[in-house]
Parts: sequence; C-alpha cells; structure tokens
Amino acid sequence: MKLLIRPFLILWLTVVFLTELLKSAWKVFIEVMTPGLSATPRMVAMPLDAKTDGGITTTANMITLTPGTLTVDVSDDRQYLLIHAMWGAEGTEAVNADMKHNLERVVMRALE
Amino acid sequence: MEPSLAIVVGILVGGGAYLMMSANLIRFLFGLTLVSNAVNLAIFTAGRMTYGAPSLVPPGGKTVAEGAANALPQALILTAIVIGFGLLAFTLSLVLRAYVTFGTANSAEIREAEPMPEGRRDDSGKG
Amino acid sequence: MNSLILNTAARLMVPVLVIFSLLVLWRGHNDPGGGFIGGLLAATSLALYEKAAGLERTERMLRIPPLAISAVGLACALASAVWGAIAKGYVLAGVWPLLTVGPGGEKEGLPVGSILLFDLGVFLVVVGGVSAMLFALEEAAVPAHQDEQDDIEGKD
Amino acid sequence: MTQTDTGTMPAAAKEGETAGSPQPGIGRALLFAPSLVAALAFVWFLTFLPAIGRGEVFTLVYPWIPALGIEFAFLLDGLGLIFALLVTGIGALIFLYAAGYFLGDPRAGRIITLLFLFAIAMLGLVLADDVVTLFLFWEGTTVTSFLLVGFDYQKAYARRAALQALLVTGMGGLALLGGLILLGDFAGSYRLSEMIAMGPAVSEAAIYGPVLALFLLGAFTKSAQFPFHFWLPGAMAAPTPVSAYLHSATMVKAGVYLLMRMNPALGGTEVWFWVLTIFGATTMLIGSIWALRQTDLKQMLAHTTVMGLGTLVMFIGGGTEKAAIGAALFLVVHALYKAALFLMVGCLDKKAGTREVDDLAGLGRAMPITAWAAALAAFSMAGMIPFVGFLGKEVMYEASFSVITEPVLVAGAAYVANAMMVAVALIVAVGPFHFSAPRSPKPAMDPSWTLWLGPVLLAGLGLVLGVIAPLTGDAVVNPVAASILGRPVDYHLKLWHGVNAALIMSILTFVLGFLFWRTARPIRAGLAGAQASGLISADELYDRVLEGVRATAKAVTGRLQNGVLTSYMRATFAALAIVLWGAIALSGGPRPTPSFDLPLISYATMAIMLIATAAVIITRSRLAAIASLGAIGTSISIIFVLYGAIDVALTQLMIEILVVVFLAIALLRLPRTPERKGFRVGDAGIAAAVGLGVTVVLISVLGTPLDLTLTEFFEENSAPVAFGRNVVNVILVDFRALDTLGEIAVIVIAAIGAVAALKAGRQAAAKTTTTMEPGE
Amino acid sequence: MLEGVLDILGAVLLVAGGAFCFSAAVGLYRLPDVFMRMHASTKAGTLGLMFIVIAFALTQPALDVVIKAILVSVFMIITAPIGSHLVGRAAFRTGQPMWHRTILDEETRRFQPPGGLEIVHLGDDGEPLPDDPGRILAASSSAGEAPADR
Amino acid sequence: MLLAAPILLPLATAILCFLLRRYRFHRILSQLSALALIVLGIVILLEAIEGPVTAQMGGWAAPFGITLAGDVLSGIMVTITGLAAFTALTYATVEVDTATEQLGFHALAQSMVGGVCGAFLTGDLFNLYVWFEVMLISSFGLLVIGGGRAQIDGAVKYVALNLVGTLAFLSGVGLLYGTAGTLNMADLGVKLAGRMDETAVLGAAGLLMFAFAAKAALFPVFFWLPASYHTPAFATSALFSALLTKVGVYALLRVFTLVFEVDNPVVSGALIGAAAITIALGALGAAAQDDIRRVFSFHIVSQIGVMTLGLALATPLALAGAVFYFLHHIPAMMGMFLLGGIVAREAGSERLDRIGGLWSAGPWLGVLFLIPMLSLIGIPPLSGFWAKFFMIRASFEDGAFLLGGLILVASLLTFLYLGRVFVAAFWQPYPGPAEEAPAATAPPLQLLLPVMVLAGVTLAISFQAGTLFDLAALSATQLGDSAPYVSQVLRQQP
Amino acid sequence: MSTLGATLSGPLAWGAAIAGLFVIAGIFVTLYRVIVGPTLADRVVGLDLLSMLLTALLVLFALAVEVSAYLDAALALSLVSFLATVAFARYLERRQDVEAGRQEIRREHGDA
Ligand code: NA
Ligand code: NA
Repeated sequence: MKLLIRPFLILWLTVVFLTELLKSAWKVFIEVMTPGLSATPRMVAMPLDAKTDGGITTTANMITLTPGTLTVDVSDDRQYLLIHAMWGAEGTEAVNADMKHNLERVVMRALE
Repeated sequence: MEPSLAIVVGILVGGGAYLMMSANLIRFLFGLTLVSNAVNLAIFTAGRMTYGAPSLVPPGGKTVAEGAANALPQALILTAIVIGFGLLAFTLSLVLRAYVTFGTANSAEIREAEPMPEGRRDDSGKG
Repeated sequence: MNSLILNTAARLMVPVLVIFSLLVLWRGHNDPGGGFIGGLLAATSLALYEKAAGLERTERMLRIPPLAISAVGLACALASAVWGAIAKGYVLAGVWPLLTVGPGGEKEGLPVGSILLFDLGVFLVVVGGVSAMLFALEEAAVPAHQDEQDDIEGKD
Repeated sequence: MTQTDTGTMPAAAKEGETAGSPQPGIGRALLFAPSLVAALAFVWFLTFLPAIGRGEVFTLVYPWIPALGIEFAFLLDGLGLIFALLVTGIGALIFLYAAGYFLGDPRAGRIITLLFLFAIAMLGLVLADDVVTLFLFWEGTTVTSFLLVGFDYQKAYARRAALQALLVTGMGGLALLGGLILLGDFAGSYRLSEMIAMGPAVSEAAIYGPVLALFLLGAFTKSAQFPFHFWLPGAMAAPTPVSAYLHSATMVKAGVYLLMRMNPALGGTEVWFWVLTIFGATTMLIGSIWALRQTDLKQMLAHTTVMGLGTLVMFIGGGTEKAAIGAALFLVVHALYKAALFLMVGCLDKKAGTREVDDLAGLGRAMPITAWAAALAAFSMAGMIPFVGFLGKEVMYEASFSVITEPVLVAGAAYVANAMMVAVALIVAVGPFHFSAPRSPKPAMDPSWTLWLGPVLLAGLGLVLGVIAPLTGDAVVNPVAASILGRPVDYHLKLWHGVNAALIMSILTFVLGFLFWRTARPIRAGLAGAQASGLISADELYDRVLEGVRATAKAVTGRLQNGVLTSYMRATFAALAIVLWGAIALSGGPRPTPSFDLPLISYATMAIMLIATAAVIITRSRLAAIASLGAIGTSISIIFVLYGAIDVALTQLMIEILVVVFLAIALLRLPRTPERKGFRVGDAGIAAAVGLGVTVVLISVLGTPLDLTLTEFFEENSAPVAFGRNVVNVILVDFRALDTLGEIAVIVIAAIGAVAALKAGRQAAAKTTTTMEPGE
Repeated sequence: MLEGVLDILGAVLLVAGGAFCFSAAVGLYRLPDVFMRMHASTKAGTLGLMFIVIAFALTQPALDVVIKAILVSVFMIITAPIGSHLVGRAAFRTGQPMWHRTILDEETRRFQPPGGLEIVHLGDDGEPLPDDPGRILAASSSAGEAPADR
Repeated sequence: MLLAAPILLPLATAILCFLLRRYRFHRILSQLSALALIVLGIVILLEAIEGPVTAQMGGWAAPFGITLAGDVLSGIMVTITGLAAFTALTYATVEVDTATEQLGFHALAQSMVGGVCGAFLTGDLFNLYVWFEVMLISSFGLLVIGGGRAQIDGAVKYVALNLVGTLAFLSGVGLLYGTAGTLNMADLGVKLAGRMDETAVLGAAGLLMFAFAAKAALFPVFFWLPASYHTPAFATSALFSALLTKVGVYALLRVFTLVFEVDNPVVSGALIGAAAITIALGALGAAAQDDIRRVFSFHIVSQIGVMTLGLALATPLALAGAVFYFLHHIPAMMGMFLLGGIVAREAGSERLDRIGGLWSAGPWLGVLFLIPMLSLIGIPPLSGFWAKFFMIRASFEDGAFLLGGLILVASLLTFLYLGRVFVAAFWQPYPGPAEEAPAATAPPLQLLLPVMVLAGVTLAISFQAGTLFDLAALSATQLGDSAPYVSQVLRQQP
Repeated sequence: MSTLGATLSGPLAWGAAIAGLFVIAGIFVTLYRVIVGPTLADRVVGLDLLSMLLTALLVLFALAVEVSAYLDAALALSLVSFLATVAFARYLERRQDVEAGRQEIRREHGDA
C-alpha cells in the first residue's frame, strides 16, 4: 500500500518544497532589496524525528531551501539539527514548529 | 579577430610572470596557473575563433554548419590544458614535498643543491 | 569531513555521476564529451566521494590502485595504436570491425573499434591519474594526527 | 722565498725510491724490449742518412677524412730525420737506463710504457706532414708528458707540476691548432709540405699576423720560451730518465722543431726576426742566470735547457744560412750533452744519494765511469775542442756576426750564454768528482751498465761527431739547415778554421765562464736575495694567473648561478622580454588596427578575469587568491563557450576546479603566505614587458589571414570517413591521436612523479615527525 | 500562438530568475554575517538559476534540453543546501564572526567542539565590535586572535 | 610502424615496468627495450641514408595527420638514445635502490626515452611540443624520485625554470598556427618561406628559440642545469646529460632549418650571441666548481654553446660539426658522469677536496677515466678533437675567427677543470681517514660494463671519424636543404 | 553592443538580455565578497554563488544563441563548483588543526 502511494507522496513533497522554495527566495528578495534589515537571526537546535540517512539528509536540505532557515549541522548523535533562522524573534518553538509541520512530516511520510 | 582577448592574454601573462618571479613558491604556483591559462587563451585567440556554433556535424550531415568554430585550435588547447594540468599538479606536489623537506615554501631558503658560498654545508645531505 | 549529509548525498550522486561519465565517453565521438571530459567527470566524482567518505574507503571501493588504472589506460591507447597498424597498416588508424558502410555512406552496426578503445584509454588514464594525484596529495597534506582525530570523531 | 706544501718542488726532492716487489722474470725481460725496438728504429733511420743527404724526401700517406682533405701523412726529410734519430737513439739509451733505474720497482712497467708511448708520439710529431697528424702527435706528447711529470703523484709538487705542464703546453697546443687550421684554410691544403711550399706568400697574406702569433704561442710554450719558461724546471718533478728524454732532448724541442719546420713559410720577416730574437735571447739569459741560482744539479740542468732552447729560438730567428746551420748544429750538440748530463745526475742521485751540489765532492775515484761520462759531456757543453760543442760554439758566433739586423745583440747574448754553459759544465763535471775529499750522503759507487751506458755513449758521441766534423756537417747538419731554410745548403763544417773572430770569442768565453764558476757561490747568494726581495717569478705569475682565472670564474659564476631561484626566474623572464621585443623591433609586416565589437557578456567575462588577476596579485588571503584563480579559469571556459568551443570549455572547467581543489588540499599543509615585501618594481617591469610583448605579437598574428585548409579537411572527413560528428573529438582521437597519446602519457607520468614525490616526502617526514602513528 | 505565450512566459521567468540571482548577490553584499549571507545565496541563487533553466526548457522544448534542465535543477537543489551546510558547519565550528544580534539557544551547546569556542561579534557595519561582551558559548578562556583571514 | 616503434616501445615498456611487481623484470625489460631501440635507430638510419622516410599516423595524409619523419639525424639520435638508455639503466641496476624502483624509476626512465624519441622523429610542431612535455615530466619525476634534500632543491629550480620554457614553446606553436594555419613542420617551412620579417613569424620564432634554448641550457636560460644535474642518482644525471639538452639543440637544429630560416640575420645573430656567451660562461662556471658533477654540468653548458654555434653558422661544415658533436658528446659525457659516479662511490664523496687515492686503488679505472676525459678536452684522435676541429674550422671558414678562438680558449679551460678532476680523484692522496680510503676492489660489473661500453663507443667514434663525418655531412646536407624532406612529407598520399 | 550576442529575437531575447544584465551585475557584486572577504567563510560562500551565477550566465547564453549543447557546460559547472565548495569547506574546517601541525614542522626545522 505504502509502495503504491509513495510516488504521490514524493510528488506532494516536491510540490510543497517548490512552493516553500519560492516563498523563501521571495522573502530573501524582499529583505535584501528593501532598505533596512528586519532580520532577527537565531541559532536553534531542532530535535530530529527522521532517523534514516536519507530522511535526515532530505529534511536538512529542505530546511535550508525553505524560508528563513538554514541547516548548519547534524549532531553526532543524529538527534538534533543545528539551524540558523533569519527571523527567529518569535522564539525557538515557533521556528521548530514551522519546520516540523511543513517539512519533516512530509519528508518522513514520503521517505521513511 | 579579437584584439581585446589579446590584451587580456597580455595582462594574464604579465600578472602570472610577476607572480612566478616571487620567492614564495605558493605565489609561484598561482603565477604558473595564470600563465598556463593565458597561453591557452593565446592559442585560442591566434586560432581566430569566431563567435559561433560548436564544431559538431548535425546527425546525418556531411560537414559542420556554416560558421562553426575552428576545431583544430580547440583540439590543441584541449591537449594543452590537460598537459598543463599534469605539469601543475606535479609542481604542486613538488612544492609540498619541498615544504615537508625544508620546512619552508620560500625558495630563497631552499639552498641545498647550491649552498651559500661561505655558509654552512650539510655533509649528510647529498642524496 | 564526516558529514552525514554529504555522505548520504555522495552515496546517491557518485554512482549516477560515474555512469553519466561513461555515457559522456560513449557519446563523445558525436556530441560534446569524450575520453577527457568523461574521465574528468569520473575523476571529479571520485574526488567528491573521497571528500565525503575519506581516502581509505575510496581506495577500498576502487580496489585497483589508481596509478594502475591509468597505466592500463595508456596500455589501451597503445593497443589501439598497434591495432590500427596491424589492421590498416597505419599506426593509430581507426578500425571499426562492427561497422559497415553502405554505398550511400550510411552506417550500420555499432561504432565500436580501435578509436573507442583509444578513447577508453584516455578515460582510464584521466580517471586514474587524477585520482592518484589527488589521493597522494590528500595523504601528504593532511598530517597524521589529523587522521587520528578523524578516527575519534568519525563514525561515518 | 719560503717553501710551502702547496706544490712547489722541494729543492732536493727524492724520486723513484719507493721500494716494491721485484719484477718477475718475463716482466723484467719485457722492460728491456722498448730499448731494443728503439735501437732497431734508430738503425733503420740511419739507413736513410745517405739518401737524405742527397736531398731526397720520403713520404707516407693514408687517407683519413677525405671529405675534408685530412690525411694520415708523414714526410721524412733532413729535419725530420735528425729528430727521428735523436728520438730513437737517445730513446734506446734512456729506455735501457730507465729499465735499470726502476729495476725492482713495481712502477717500472708503467713508466717504460709511458716513455715508449711518448717516443711514438714524438716520432710522429717530427715526421707528420698533415696538420691533424701533427697535432695528434703534438697533443700525444702533451698527454704523455702530463702523465710522466705526475708520475710521483703522491707528491703535491708533482701533481702541481703535471697540471702546470698540461695547462701551459695545452694552451700552446690549442693555439697551434688554431694556427694550423687558419693556415691550412689559407693554403687550401692541410699538408705541411704544401703550406711550406707557399713560402713568402704566407707572410704577405692578411692572416699572417694571427697565424704567426698562434704558431709562436704553440712553439714558445712547448719549448719553454720566456714567459712560459717556468714550467720546465717544475717538470723536473718527473723521474730523471723522463727529464733527460722529454725535458732536455726531445719534447721541449718540439717547439723548436715547429719553428724550424715553418721557417720557410712564416720566417724571413721583420717581425719573425725580432720576436724570435728577443724572446730567444731573453729566455737564454733568464735560463743561464737562474741556472747559477740552483743547488740541485737537476734543476741547474733544467735551467740550462731553458737557456739552450732560447739559443735555438734566437738562431732560428736569425734568418741567415749560418744561423740555420748554427741552430741545426746546436740542436744536436745540446741533445747529446744534456741527455748525458741528466743521466749522469740520475746516477749520482741513485748511487751517491743526493743531487745537491754542495753535498757532493771528490767522488771521481768511487764512481770513475760516471765521472768520465760527466767530463766528456761537460767538455762538449763547454765547447772544448775537438768536441762537437766546440763546433757548435764556433758556428754560433759566426752566425751571430752574419745576422743582418742586430749582430751585436745576438753575439752579446750568445757570449753570455756560452760563458754560462762553461760555468755550469765546470760545476757539474768538476765539483762532485774532483779536487776535494770524497763527500756524499751514502757510500758512492758506479751504477750497473744499464745506467752508465747511456751517458757514456752520448757523451762519447759528442766527441766522435766533433772529430768527424765534415761528415757531421754534410750528413747531419746541412740537411737540417736545408729544411729550415727551405733550400739546399752548401756549407762545410770544419773543426779548425784558423784564428778568427769566432775563435777569439771562444777563448773569451772560457775566461768569462771560469770567472762565473769561481764566483758561483756569491752569485747564487745574490740571486737568492733578489728572489727573496719579492721579485716575482714567472712561476708565481702562473699561480696568480690561475688564481685569477679561478677567482674570475667564481665571481662570474657566483653572480649568475647564485642558487637563488628568483634571480634565475628574473633573468629568464627578462630574456623572454628581450626576445619578444627584439623580434617586434626587428620585424615589420601587418600590424592591424584593433577593433572592439563584442557583446557585453564577453567584456563582462574579461572584466571578471582582470579583476580576479589583480586580486590574485594583491590579496594576502590565499583562499581569495585560489578563489580568484577559479574565477579566472571559469571565465576562460565561459569565453570558450561564447566562441563555440564547448569541449574545451568543459575540459577547462573541470580541470580548473580540480586545480583549485588540489591547491586547497595542498594549502592545508603549506604555510601562510608571509607578508609581502612590498611591490617588486623591477619584476613588475619585466612582467609587464613580457605581457605587452605577447599582446603585440598576438595582435600581429591576428593581422595575417588564417589558412583554414586543415580545419576544412577535418570538418569534411570527420563524419563520413572517421565516423564521428564531434570534430574536436575526432581530431583528438583519430586525426591527431598521436598528440593525445603523448598527452595521456604525460598524465600517467605526472601522476607517477607526483606520487613518488609525495610518498617519499611522507616517508621522509615520518622519520622526523614524533606524532606519527606507529605502522603509518 | 502557444509559442508566443511560451516566449512571453519564458521572458518573464528569465527576468525573474535574473532578478533573484541579482538579489542573491546583493544579499551577499548587504547581510552582515556569513550565516545570513548563506541564506541569500542558497535560496535566491538556486531559485534564480532554476527559473532561467526552466525558461530554457519551456522555450526550446527538445528532449535533451528538458533532460538537461531537470538535471541542472535537481543538481542545484541537492548540492546548494549541502554546500551551505558544509560551509556553515565549518564556520560555526571554527568560530567565525557572527552578527551581534544573533541569539544562540542553549541547546546549540551540543554542536560546539569539546573545548568550546569563542565567537566574535560583528556590528551592523560588518566590523567586529570593539568592546564585545562576547557570547562565549562554552568555557574557553584563551583569547585567540581574530580568525579573519587577513 | 618502424618510425613509431621507438616511441611506442619505450612507452609500452614503461607500462609493463609499472604494472609488474618484480623489480628484476623492470631491469631486464628496461635494458632489452633500450637495446631494441639501438637496433631500431640503426634501421632508421640505414633507410634514411637513401633519403628521409616518413609515416603518417592514422593513415591521414600530411599536413592533416601527424607525420613521423626519419632522416639521418633522427636515426643517429634514436640510436644514441638507445645507447644512453642502455648504459644508464644498466648502471642504475646497482645504483638505484629497490624502493626507488618501486616508485616507478624504470617507468619514468622509459617514458623519458619515449618522449625523447618522439621529439627526434616527429615532423609536426605541436606533436614536438607534446613529446617535449613527455620528456620533461618524466625528467621531473626522475629528478625527485627517491630524493634527498639537495635533490628536491635541484628539482624545484629545474621544474620552475623549465616550465617557463615550456609555456613559451606552447605559445610559439599557437602563434605559428595562427600565422600559417598548419602544424606540419615541412608545410610550415613552405608556408613561412620569405616571411621571417613579419612580426608574427619572428615573434613566434623568438618564442620557440627561447623555449629550445631553455631546454638546451643556453645563455641566459641555463641556470636550471647546474642547479640540478648534480643532485639525482648518477645514472639519472648521466641519462639527463645525454638526452635532455640534446633534445633542445636538436629542436633548434630541426625547427630553425626546416621551419624558419636560420640565415636570417636576426636569428643567426641571436643564436651566435647566445652560443658564444654560453661557451664562455659554461667554461668559466666549470672552472669555478669543486664538485665532480658540478664541473661536468657546467661543461655540458659550454659544449651546448659549441653545438648551437654549429647551427648558428649554418654552413654545411658547421651543421655537420654540430651533428658530429652530438655523436661525440653523448657517449663521452655519459661515460664521464658514470665514471664520476664510480669515483664518488669508491671515494665516498663528490667534492674534489674529499676524494683521492684512486690511482693507487686501481690504475685501470684511471685509464678508463682518461678516455672520455681526454675526448672531452679534445685530444686527438679522440672523438672530441674531431668535434672541436670541425667547429673551429667551420668558424674560421666563415670568417668567425673570434668564435673559433673562443672555442679554443674554452678548450684550454677544459684542460684546467677536467685535469683538476682527474688529479683530485686519482693522484691526490685520500684526504680522509686511511681506513675509509678507496680499496683496490673492482666495482660491480653492472657499473663497469656501461662505462666500458661508452668508452668503447667513444674510441670507435674516434677511429671511425671519417665514416661518421661523412654521415654527419650527409645529415647536414639533409638539414641544409630541406626540399627532399618537404617533398617526401607532403607527397599526396598517406 | 548587445548583451549576449543573441541570435534570437522577440520577448525572449529581451528577457534574456535583461536577465543577463542582472546576472552580470550580480557577478561583480559577488566578486567583491570573494575578494574582500573578510572571513574565509565569506569568500567560500561568495565563490559558491559566483559559480552559480556563472552557470546562470551560461544557460542564458545557450538560450540566446539557441545551442543546447552549451547546457552541458552549465551542468558540468554546477557539478565541479559543488566539489570546490566541499573542498573549501573542508579547508576552512581543517585549517586550524593543520596550523598546529605546521608549528611542529617549523620546530623540527628550527626556523619559523
Ligand atoms: Na529554510
Ligand atoms: Na554549488
């Protein structure tokens, strides 16, 4: 069953991802092309649910290409991602929740 | 004809030559890279390359389309690039080796084969 | 580097790239590509793998020492030269045993012959030579205690 | 002057005394074989005397390099014959003497072999009739002389003397070679006889000056003429038989031979007369004065040899028939008594234990044969009647008067020299043997027959030839003089001419000679004082010249080859700039006016390259430099794409990034760029000249039309014949596959070399790095 | 007709792609520290390049063009974040300067090297702050020199 | 196949040497290959006496495909290359240790030989560049392999300076292609006839002259040679002395007779100037040295000047003299280097003030030493005399009395410095402790055999000077009049 | 002077030209970062973007002159530039460790 729907999940993942990428680039565009800096950077450690190499890698990559966040590192125990967020003013939880909701779940559904 | 390329070649050669005259072997390597590139570009320029299409015969065709790039200098440059890479890679290894051996990458301090006239002489050094 | 992310990606990408480089070698007689470009592509991929997985694992994966690969490549090219000399009377002449040319110049069969052997030789030489230099540089440039440190950190 | 151990011969150095295992029987017999061979050759040459006396000439020619007219050619005439007789005759005696002298010495075989080889070379020299043949044997004598002088190679002075003789005579040999080639090319023939046959035509030619200078340099060095006379006393480092043979009788006469031989072609001019007279007279006087300075009998004889050679040269310069006769006669006279005296001194050295004149006295009774030989030779030397030396002196004075230009000068010089010979004869023959109680370092006795036979025969021959003066004149002297003059000679040698000017001069000579003998000690002391007061001798001059050459060589080389890579690179690039700008300055042809019409993307790419180039030079960050290099390489590959060179672009791109990667790896280990020592203006000037030169030449290239025949051939044949549609690839692997073969060989070899360099480096580092893991 | 539409669509994509590319460069220039600069280069750069490639594939829809376009896009999507991850990780581990307004969560401690590290803070002008209180992340007393590659 | 064999055979040997694990096989293969090369060279020589022979690579007609061309000169050079390789590699079997062999010594040596043969046989300018590079990179490898400190220092200078030459060569080829549209040397000669005064042509000629001069070690680009030749193994030094500079002079000879016009006053003036200064500086340099191999190195430089003079004068005799000089110099110089190796091995040093006592240990070695030494000094009838004689005569005939004189003066310095070496090595008492003094035991046969072979060859050349001069003259004729070569290369069939 | 030397015309040519101008401008801005730094990481990020922009330029050119073969170069560039980034990142990370090793070598050779 999972095998059958997996292609669709991957396709969904792609769609989600491309939309996120577009949003993310747009945010950067606005940030740098308008005067002043609105950024409130924050480095956070995000707990990982994905366990496989592929899952972690995909998650990490997608986090980078989506708005405001950038994967810096994976912890040696594979439990955390080190993430640099451009707009982290609302706090760690907000950043994490956004990413978890948008991406990691989709990735895990598609790949794990 | 592309005189602007000729000027670029001259500047690259000049810059590379300046670096190659440096005592710092790393800068020498940089200069070597520059001059190698410049020479390839010189052949390219001398080969009267024109702004145009690649020298490919279309499938089923007999010869290349009109205005295709001159293929011969391309082949020559390709050969030269690869040879230049071999030389550069070897030279790089040598510089590294010289550093491991002498503890310096300054050619002025590498004085074993031709020691200072009045300076110390290493007895054991002869290989 | 011991990056999980890089490792995973490299494991995925490198085989694809190597196959792609062979494709570039094959089609090089008719399209951009050929032994050099294919070889460089493969060498670049190996370099990438080396960066991701480390020298030792890369050497183990290759099995044959890279210098031997490049020597075999040169041997292929020489063999092609002699093949041409024997079959056509001219050193390095193109021999196409599987190709027949019709009266109108149309070609049938596989474009496999001495020229492809030569190009394969070029490919192998480039792959082997570049990798050999890369590995040797890597080995020489990274002092021993570095490797040690890698081992402490490393669980690739 | 203080003796140092740098190689000046100690005054009383011993020679040939190394004890060794005795020769085995056959070896001992073999030692005497050369003597026999030489004796047979002597006899064979004697048979030519009548024919030569009649004016006949014998030739022997083998082709050698026909394309250049070089032959292995010999000619036997009067001059050649007398030299051949001296070489073989004295040779036979000296080989015999040497065999005895070195009996039981393991080096006997070597010295006799070398002496024999020398004899062959000398014989060839005097008989050669071809430029190359002559030079071959000329250099043969130089080399054998080198080896013979350096026979006692353990001694520093012997090594020095050998090298000195090699250099001085080597220099002359090279000059002679130059002269021979010049003259040969002028004459259109390399046959000496044909050159000589040209006669005065040579001295009227433009090349006469250089040819003369070169020949004289050759002759003067070989025959120890001032200022090259110093090597001969040094060469006395050789064992006595060698000195007797090479350095009195034969080799040193090679220069004299050359002058005699070339006289018809080169002589007869003012310059010839003056040069030979002045140098000959100077040599003669220097030789005679310094002969008195010596206490070592061998050294004394060596200096009188210098004097004798000067005399010969002076008379060759004289140019008249009498002068030629005088030279010819004195040649024979000198060879006979001087060889005899040398051998006699060798006997003294061996049997009385020293050659120091002050340590020898009253040995006449203990060594009667030696004493007699000494006396006979000395009589001839002093010019006693009826010895051949008397004839020599008479003719010499006659010749002096006959000289057209400066008879007083010549006669005066001859007078002093002859008086000195009398004095030396007295010192050598009287001092050690007579009028005093016996005194010698070891108990003296006559040597075995092999040692005394030579001196006795040679000295005796001096008497015989004097007695049979007319025969000596007709058979020996006249043919030689004829060769010197290049025309037949009609002169009748007589023992007694009656009382004439020459006889009076002879008597006055004895008086002066006797005075010299009696005052020898004070003269010696005075000379020693002069020497000590810093008068520079030619020998010291030689040292200074040699030091000067070495110092110049070291200075020049040290400046150029200074071991500093940057200075080499600077010179190399400067040379490149000169080549480029030289070519530009000295050429013409199309110089197009540049036009600039390209899309923005081209100029943008070029601008990237220029900015990055500046960055590589200026930046102190190595990573920025590497990154800039990467940017340059990538930009070049974009340019390749813009112009349709996709294959090249792909290759360039990947190679460039590989270079960047390699550099990044290497920089992990390599040290930081040290602070730049400012802008190197000179280097920048050179670099700019090179770069601009390349641009100018490149633009000139662009001004010529390009012939695209090759490219069209490739394009048309690529698909239909070579079965490939990518023309560039087909060129690489088919049309020009040999280039590619070499190129991939370069990659393989570069990889082998790089791995070898780095692996070995790692091994080398492993030896010193303490933090290395075991088993690495 | 379709071709005309595609051409216009392509032109729009091209201009947008170019603009994104340019914005990435501007971001690299304007943003104050390396981490923030990576945001710009990674996201805007990747999308800009993708737009241009897609425009190519739309306007010259030959099979090989489409394949190459997809390859380039996929490749960019895979490699760009990996590159920024590697550079970011190195930058973080070697204590590269960071904008002074950056907040560091406590949990990021686990990503620091065992010896801890000291981070230089950059002011709004991009220059290191003169009297930086320092947000030292872990015990590390040695006052190292500025790691700027000068 | 005949003309390609001297290139393919060493390369194949190199591969085999590299792939084979047994080092004994390396040696045997290496030596056999070198012997085969001698045979190939002689065959080419014999065929070329009738006139140049050519082969078109890939069957593509000239000037489209690459031409290999063998004339008398290339035949001679291939033969000597074989001889040089055989002797040096035989010597190396003892001198070069297994660890170095393991790193690829024989592969490098063989590929250098292949590159050298390629340079001698190719008729294509770009292909010449390629073989130059093969030779160059192999020599780089040989220089650093198994090296100590001095070797690395020498290698750095050697590599750095040679790279400049190589880049100039490549630019020159590129510019020449851009001017004439062809790369075949015969075709280039035809296309460039009468165009020497164009900036493009003269500039390219200048670059090529610079490059070849750098390879030949002419003033002012000879620094690399004395900086490096004394550092590697003696076998390597000897091989270098035989081949590397000669390829540079060969290229000058070939390219400046076939492609350019050497009688152009600018070209000949530059060559004469460079050659004359090289002769002088080389001889002075040798006189200034205190190490055996450094003396030899500068001697090579000086002799390279003389050979180049042969080209610069460009009369038939001068060209023949230059060719004869090759014949003489390679075996004699190699013999000298290898004997220097034996001397250094026996006496334990290369410094003239630290060696000695060898005559007492065995005069036969001294006699052997005298053969190449006297030949290099130019003592008749040894080969070196003839070489010098031809050159001096050629200078005088051309009215260049000063040049002839210069050769003579340089010869005098040769007396000085080679005489010094001989005296130091053989006559001077051993300066070190007596127990370290050279013993009277003979060196291994593998060391003596090559030296004896080379001495034998020198003697053979000496006594066959007439025959060999005829050969050199024939070669000079072929060089001087390139019409037969050109027509043979460009005849319209592959 | 045209921007790309385009062979095509119409809106696409205009679009390509404008995009070309954007990209070229971006390249020079990025070069500033590569050369000026100030940190090594900045340069590496700059180089990464530089190669991305050069890739874009190549694609634009290929589009403008309608030669799809040139896309190969873009593909290759994206591959090798990734390799360069990886190498530089490693250089960044290792440099400091290596600095320690170098001290050792200097000590051995007794000079700084
Ligand atoms: Na993100
Ligand atoms: Na990238």
